[in-house]
Amino acid sequence: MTPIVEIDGVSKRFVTELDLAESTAKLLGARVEAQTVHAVDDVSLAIAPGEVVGLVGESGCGKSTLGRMVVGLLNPSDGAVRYRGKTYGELKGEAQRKARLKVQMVFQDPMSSLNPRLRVAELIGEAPRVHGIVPRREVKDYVADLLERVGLDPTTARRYPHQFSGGQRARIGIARALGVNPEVIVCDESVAALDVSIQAQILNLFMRLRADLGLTYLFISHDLGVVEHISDRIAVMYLGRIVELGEAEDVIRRPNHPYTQALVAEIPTLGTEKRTFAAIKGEIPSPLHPPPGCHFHPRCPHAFDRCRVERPALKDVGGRLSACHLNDDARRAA
Amino acid sequence: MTLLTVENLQTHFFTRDGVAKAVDGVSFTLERGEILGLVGESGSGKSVTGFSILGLVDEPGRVVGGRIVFDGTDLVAEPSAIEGLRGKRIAMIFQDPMMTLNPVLRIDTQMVETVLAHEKVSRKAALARARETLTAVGISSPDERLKSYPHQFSGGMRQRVAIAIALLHEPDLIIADEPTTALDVTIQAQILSEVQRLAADRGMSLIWITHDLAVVSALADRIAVMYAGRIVETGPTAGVIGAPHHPYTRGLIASVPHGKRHGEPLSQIDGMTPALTRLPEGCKFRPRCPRADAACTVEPPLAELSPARTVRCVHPHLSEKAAA
Amino acid sequence: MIVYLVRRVGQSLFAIVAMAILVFVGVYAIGNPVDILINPEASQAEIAATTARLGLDKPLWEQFLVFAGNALQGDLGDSFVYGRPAVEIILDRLPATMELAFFALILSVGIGVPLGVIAGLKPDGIAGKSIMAGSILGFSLPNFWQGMILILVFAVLLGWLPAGGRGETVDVLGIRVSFLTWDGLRHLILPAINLALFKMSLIIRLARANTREVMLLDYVKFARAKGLSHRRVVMVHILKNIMIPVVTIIGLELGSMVAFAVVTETVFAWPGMGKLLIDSINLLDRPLIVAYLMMTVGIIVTINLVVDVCYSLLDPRVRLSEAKG
Amino acid sequence: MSDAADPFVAGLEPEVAKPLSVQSPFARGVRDFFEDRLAIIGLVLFVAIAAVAIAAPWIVPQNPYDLAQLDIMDGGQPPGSESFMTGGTYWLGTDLQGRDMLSAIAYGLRISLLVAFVSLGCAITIGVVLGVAAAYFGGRVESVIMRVVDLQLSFPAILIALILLALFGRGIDKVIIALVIVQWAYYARTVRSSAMVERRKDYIDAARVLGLSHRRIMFRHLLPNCLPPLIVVATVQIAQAIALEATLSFLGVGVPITEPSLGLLIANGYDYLLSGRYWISVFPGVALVSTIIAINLVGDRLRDLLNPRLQR
Amino acid sequence: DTLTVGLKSEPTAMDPQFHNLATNTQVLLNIFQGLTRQDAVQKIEPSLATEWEAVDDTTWRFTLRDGVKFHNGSDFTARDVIYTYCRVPLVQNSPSSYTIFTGGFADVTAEDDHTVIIKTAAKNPLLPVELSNLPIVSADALGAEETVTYAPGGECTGMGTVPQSGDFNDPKIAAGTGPYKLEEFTRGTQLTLARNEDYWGDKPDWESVVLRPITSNGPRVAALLAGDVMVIESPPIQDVERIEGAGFTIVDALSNRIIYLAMRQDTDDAPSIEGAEGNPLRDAKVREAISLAVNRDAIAERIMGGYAKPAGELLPPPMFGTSGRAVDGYDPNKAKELLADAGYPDGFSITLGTPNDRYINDEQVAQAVAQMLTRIGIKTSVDAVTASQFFSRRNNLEFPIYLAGWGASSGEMSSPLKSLVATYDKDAGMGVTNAGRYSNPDMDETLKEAMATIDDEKRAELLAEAETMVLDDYGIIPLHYEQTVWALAPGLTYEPRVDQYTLAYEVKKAE
Ligand SMILES: Nc1ncnc2c1ncn2[C@@H]1O[C@H](COP(=O)(O)OP(=O)(O)OP(=O)(O)O)[C@@H](O)[C@H]1O
Ligand SMILES: Nc1ncnc2c1ncn2[C@@H]1O[C@H](COP(=O)(O)OP(=O)(O)OP(=O)(O)O)[C@@H](O)[C@H]1O
Ligand SMILES: [Mg+2]
Ligand SMILES: [Mg+2]
Repeated sequence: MTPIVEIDGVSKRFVTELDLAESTAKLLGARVEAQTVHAVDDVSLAIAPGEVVGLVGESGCGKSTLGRMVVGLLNPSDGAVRYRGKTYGELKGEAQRKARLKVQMVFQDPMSSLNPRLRVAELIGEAPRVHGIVPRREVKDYVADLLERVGLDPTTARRYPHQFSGGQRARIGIARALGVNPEVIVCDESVAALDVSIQAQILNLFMRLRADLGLTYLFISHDLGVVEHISDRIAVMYLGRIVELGEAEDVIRRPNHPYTQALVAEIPTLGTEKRTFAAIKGEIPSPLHPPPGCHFHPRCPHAFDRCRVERPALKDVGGRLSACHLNDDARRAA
Repeated sequence: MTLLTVENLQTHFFTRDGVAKAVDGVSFTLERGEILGLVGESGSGKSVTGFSILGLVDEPGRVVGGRIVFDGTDLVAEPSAIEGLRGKRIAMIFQDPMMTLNPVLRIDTQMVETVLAHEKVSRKAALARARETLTAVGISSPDERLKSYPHQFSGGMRQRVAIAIALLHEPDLIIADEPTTALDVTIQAQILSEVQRLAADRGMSLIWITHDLAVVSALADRIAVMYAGRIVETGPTAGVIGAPHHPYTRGLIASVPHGKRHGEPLSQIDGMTPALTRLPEGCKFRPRCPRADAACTVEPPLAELSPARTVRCVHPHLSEKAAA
Repeated sequence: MIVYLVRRVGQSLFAIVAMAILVFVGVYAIGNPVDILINPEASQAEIAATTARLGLDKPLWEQFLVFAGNALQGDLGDSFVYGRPAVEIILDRLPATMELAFFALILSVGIGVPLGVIAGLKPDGIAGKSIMAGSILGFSLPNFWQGMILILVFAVLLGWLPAGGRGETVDVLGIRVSFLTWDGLRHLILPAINLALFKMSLIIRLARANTREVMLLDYVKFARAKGLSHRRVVMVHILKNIMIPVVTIIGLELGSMVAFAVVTETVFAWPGMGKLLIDSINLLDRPLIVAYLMMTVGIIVTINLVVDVCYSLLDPRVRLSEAKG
Repeated sequence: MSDAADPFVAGLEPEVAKPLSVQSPFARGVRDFFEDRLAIIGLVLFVAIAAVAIAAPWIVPQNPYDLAQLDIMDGGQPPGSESFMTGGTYWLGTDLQGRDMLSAIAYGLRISLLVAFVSLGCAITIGVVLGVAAAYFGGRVESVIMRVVDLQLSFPAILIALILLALFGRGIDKVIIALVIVQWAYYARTVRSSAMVERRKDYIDAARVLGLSHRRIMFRHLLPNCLPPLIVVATVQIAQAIALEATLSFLGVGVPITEPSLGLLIANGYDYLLSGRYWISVFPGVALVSTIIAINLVGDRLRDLLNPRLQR
Repeated sequence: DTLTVGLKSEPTAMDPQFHNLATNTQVLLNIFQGLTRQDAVQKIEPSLATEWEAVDDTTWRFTLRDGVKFHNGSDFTARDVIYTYCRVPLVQNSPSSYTIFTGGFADVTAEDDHTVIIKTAAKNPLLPVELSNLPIVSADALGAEETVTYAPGGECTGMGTVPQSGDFNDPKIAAGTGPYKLEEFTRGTQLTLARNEDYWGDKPDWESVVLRPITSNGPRVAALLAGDVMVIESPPIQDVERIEGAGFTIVDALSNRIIYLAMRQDTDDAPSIEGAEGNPLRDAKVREAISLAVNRDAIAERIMGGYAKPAGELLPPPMFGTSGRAVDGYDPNKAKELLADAGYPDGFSITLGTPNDRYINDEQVAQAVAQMLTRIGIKTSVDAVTASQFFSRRNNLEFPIYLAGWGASSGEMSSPLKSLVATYDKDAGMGVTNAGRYSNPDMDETLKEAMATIDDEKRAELLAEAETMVLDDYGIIPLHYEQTVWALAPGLTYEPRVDQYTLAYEVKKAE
């Protein structure tokens, strides 16, 4: 099947360039440098229609940046994001707009992603109306319909976001994305801010919508437990790179990359026994100055010389991709 | 031996929208050396309970009733007694490591002042103690770190500094208010292992406030579950997690995705956490409770249903095993 | 720091050039300075001769180029009125203005910050409310009106303090200062209060708002949880944090104090450079106006620089991120 | 979990249907505003002052600028004295030209407020457009705009206004232009800094993902959320504008004597303060100060209300 | 004991030849003196010259006073006089040069050490008067050579290096012959003078004098009331009552300054006149109407608080060249009739220009005039601007009618006539300030004749005749003479002066 979204060797660098004053200062001998953040570094990922791909990784590893490139909020520095085989740039005018609307996003913070000064009806109904998806007269019913679909009382359409609880706001955000009939939804930490009990409601909602509407998800989270539950495939990111990618259950059951292994070990489990915590040592390095070679090597218990100099490629390891030199290593391969 | 007894604690906030009964009849006891996990949804009053014990409830809030007996002293009746205890025998760690350290003061200042607040020792001695404690929480090259400012630290390190500050006086009790929720998974594990080790080494009591059942289940000796300002269930960890009596506890445990079949619908607690100023009559969980009936319109007492297990419910799940 | 310096200086250069052009065009448009400077009995021929001598008969752009050329060599021209280098005349007056501004600044910070903190700690108390009410007054009364009332009450009705002028001065390192003599100090008090009141209100409000904000922050609560005394929490944890915005404001406001001294100096006949500016405007003494502007910009830049240094001393976060200017 | 019939159906919670009052943020703000007595006093005072200013030509006994209605024989009369010309009473006295101070103050208010509000309007418009654009587009647009703003702000307002007016000459229009020039930067900076914060919030990205136009996002989504600080700054600035105009007029570079603002009235009366004809200067001063205080009281309240960090 | 004086303006330099400005002159007269001087009513009297005579129409002989010493101890001789007059054109950057007095000197020679001969290029009856404005500086103190010889246009020899104005802040250079020596000049703050114990004339009462510029009216009065200063000049007239009430002494005198209205009369399209064909101001009837419409008594009483005198001439009688002409009475009815006669029964609209910071209550007076003109049908609006703009705009002929003032520094009628009403003539230097462009050839003739008449009596007659021609024509409308006021601490006296000067050495302790 052709992928609906194809992320092809995408990189994103944020560069803070020197302005006139800074360049002058540099000439005068000041120590100012243009700073480059490699937020996403050569990532490839193809998402099939109807698939749910989970993206996990620690804070700052570039998950959101990748998600934003997928919906077109950011342009990749290198590589391309294709929707049904075409980048947004290749499409023109109306076609481009249509294509972009097909890929929507649900944001992390349910409060800040809703304009506090608009009523729910306007929040959800504005885009469909502006884009002529529904005639002006029918917007009201359309909104009511959407609200019902996400499990909200249509009579709440005249309220403002602050009058809702966190879970309800998340639902409004989802209804808004659904309003423009998307095919792909990027969920950026959409349940992270919610209480456990509410989180379950929203996860259920996502799953139901997928079943009803045949949606495709790129599901971003730092919580491997959640990702595991909802995704077909899981991509693990570390410092801008995908380090492991494979079928969800497979990845959880037999993590290949040492980082994935550590993550899996920390999946919240409800035990009745006390347990001793043990963790990877060390701090997450800054993306401003990523370590050479394998980004994970300073914290990796198995690191050896090669890891410090050579970037491991993402290779097929028994039906899944992993980027670790250990896989080539005789000791492990055996 | 009982270190802390909280009895029917009531802390209310007098806001413009009405009285928010953030804590409304919380009771529990804590033994020396015990780790108590205090769990509940956001806004259920966990933090306020912690602040009440330390006497740090800010305007417009007030402790309006109940008793907090710490090592024989009633802190509600004698509010001035807390002054000598705070930071010395009872310490607290806050949720957001980015916010708990004063950004404009060096780490050494912030640690030394804590030592000097309760003990008359030389600055040098205080500094030595600070260095020692930093090492104890796993910070390498403490001398250099002491001269740094908080912004030069990562989140995990800051939280460790905060823990070190809490440990400076080897307190009897540490109240940890969600100290790991703002951290990444791998860092969280580091902190948890650190805390676990320290608590065990020094025989301190710990109140671990969190909304994450999984963490608590692995860490705490006993668990208290809060809902809307009340404790709805307490008991030893194994009991509460293994056989929850209260429908709310059950619901919480059930909604954790782990262990479910992939893609299977999660069981969920319907409805939303109620606003504190608009609580329903009787059992506060009633509107969301699948078992609710007319009997629930009367507030149930916190009853001891089985040894060391108390539950506030008219229709507790008694015989069943935890659903899973 | 260097980035900052470069940016500041660049900006100021631009400001100065813009202002210089404006003043040139403006003074040219208003009229011929000779019309006011020259004795009315002078004949047309004498007027023309004077005009030529001051270079005012040349086309505007030529005058400007001449000026710019000289300015690049550090010569801002001779005052039309005094016939001496404009810079020299301004430097004569500079100490008076700086003394006034600094004194006012000390007053406004020394009184404003404590009051603001008190009001911030107890926003609903009587003290807090009255401080705020007072600060609204200080904020609302226009500068000149305050000065007028101060003179009326303290100089005329009560006769406690002199009504204007600068008192006895002493030379310190070649700079005339008046605050070291009793008479000088007496003369300084009213104008300094006048100049300080507005800023004081500003600082009170700023300090109060920030105190309230900082009080709500976790680290203040954490400081209390550590068992620190209330005194230490306020004096160290809160004060140091609110000093950051206060210092920023001081930087901005000291500059505007130097400027606002124009009003105070007019009301109190304080012989500073603000008064000189007003007089120069009235006499169309273009070289003086331009030189005043350039020097004021220079002073403001310097002050801002000093403030930024203080700022980085206060706020360690700035030190690290200084690359961003 | 047999209790939940269909686990997919999220409950339509009964207590949510219970009406939380359907109030707009604005309506709520208005309600909160009136909880402060001082603010109410300020608002009432301001409305009264504005009403007097607007209605001045119809309610005051004399048109103080129609020279035919003046007589210097009525000049310098103390408050409460009778007019030679008309037999009416001068409640607040007259100035040397025989101008009824009460009427003059009403007209002066008119001019002071006119100057302040017109300049406010222009400055806000300019500032808002530039500020929002700077924050929204970033990059070169932003650095150019903000450099100009910095430049402007590094130069004290009074100095700029003083120089401008000294060069332009007197005139209401010129005062307004000068005030706009010195003020727009404040608004631009305020709007930009709050827009920068709002800009980073997800709802702006959400709007972009939904394919809304830049203009729509800037003015319908971004701008309304930047208003609170803007309003606060505007109240402060308008009070400042009134004071600044008064100061300029006092220094002799403001409005022309034929259309005196309160500041000019004060300045004109200043010479008579010591002589005992206090009313020529004091009453306009009181009017001016009341106006500014009223606006500041209102502004103060707004500041407290609109500061998100102090909201409970 | 020290006398402190609050001045309303500050001298711009200590160099008596730098800036020809009353502000400078009145201060520097304490230190420097001319060959002649003007008394309180501007009559010329001997100063450093004891006597003088016109040898012929263009030659004057001055006999210098014996035994006069400069503050630096050197003797005063003819060399100093020649040096002084030589230096005038050599002063750099002067904003208002003294060459207006020395420009006409063809030669200055010393007959002996104490006799000076001055030859003028043209007849100049006012030479002794003008010399009172030229204070003598010390040739020795300024570094002149042994002999100094005069040549016109600054070509003198023996000048040495001529010190410039800034150097005069040094008391050693600023050495004069006056009753006080310069002690210290702190710009903007104060000027301290010490008594010259070797002064040739009457010793002043004060050992030292402090002159403080307090340019704002309010603070100046406040400073007096608060006891900071003992004398102030020009207290605002509205405060006089209060000052007197507080026990201070007020002295006042009519000044040589006339406040007048000038009207544009040379063109039919004068600016800012509306509602009339052409320029009504060209019609003498209209001008007369304006004069009759103004209630000068009311202005003097109400606006000027009694410190002004309604004027019928350009100089207050009995000053030199006045005619004793009566003041125009207030007659609005006749004024209206005249307007109607002239063809303007419904009046017209006009803008009256005035400075607002130059003369006493100038803006108020202009408003009152506007009020009165409006009453007879000439709707008048007032355009008040600061002096800096006013004079330039006036000189650009922007006002159809304006209010201004003129102080005759020479104290005689030729001064206002020559400047204000003589036909504008660039080359002859006539009518410099005649921005109404009034022109009356007969008057011009008479004036010219007067100005070339050395005989005082004859000249006075001619001047009066010329003035009458203008006033009969209503070419200019005098409003009032300003009265100058001084306020003094109790126990002090000061003889008020027509020239408005505040001379510290003339402030006496009352007996
Ligand atoms: N606009 C930007 N300018 C500069 N750097 C940026 C920008 N946006 C993101 N970054 C940097 O890129 C890196 C990746 O950020 P991103 O938001 O994608 O991380 P994330 O995985 O979503 O983290 P989180 O879990 O905290 O949301 C971070 O180090 C961040 O600082
Ligand atoms: N200063 C305050 N003013 C008014 N209400 C307050 C204040 N502080 C807390 N509350 C109320 O008290 C309730 C309990 O708050 P608390 O902080 O204890 O919750 P929590 O259980 O710690 O939640 P979380 O997990 O989000 O930290 C909240 O619903 C809140 O509305
Ligand atoms: Mg993210
Ligand atoms: Mg909490």
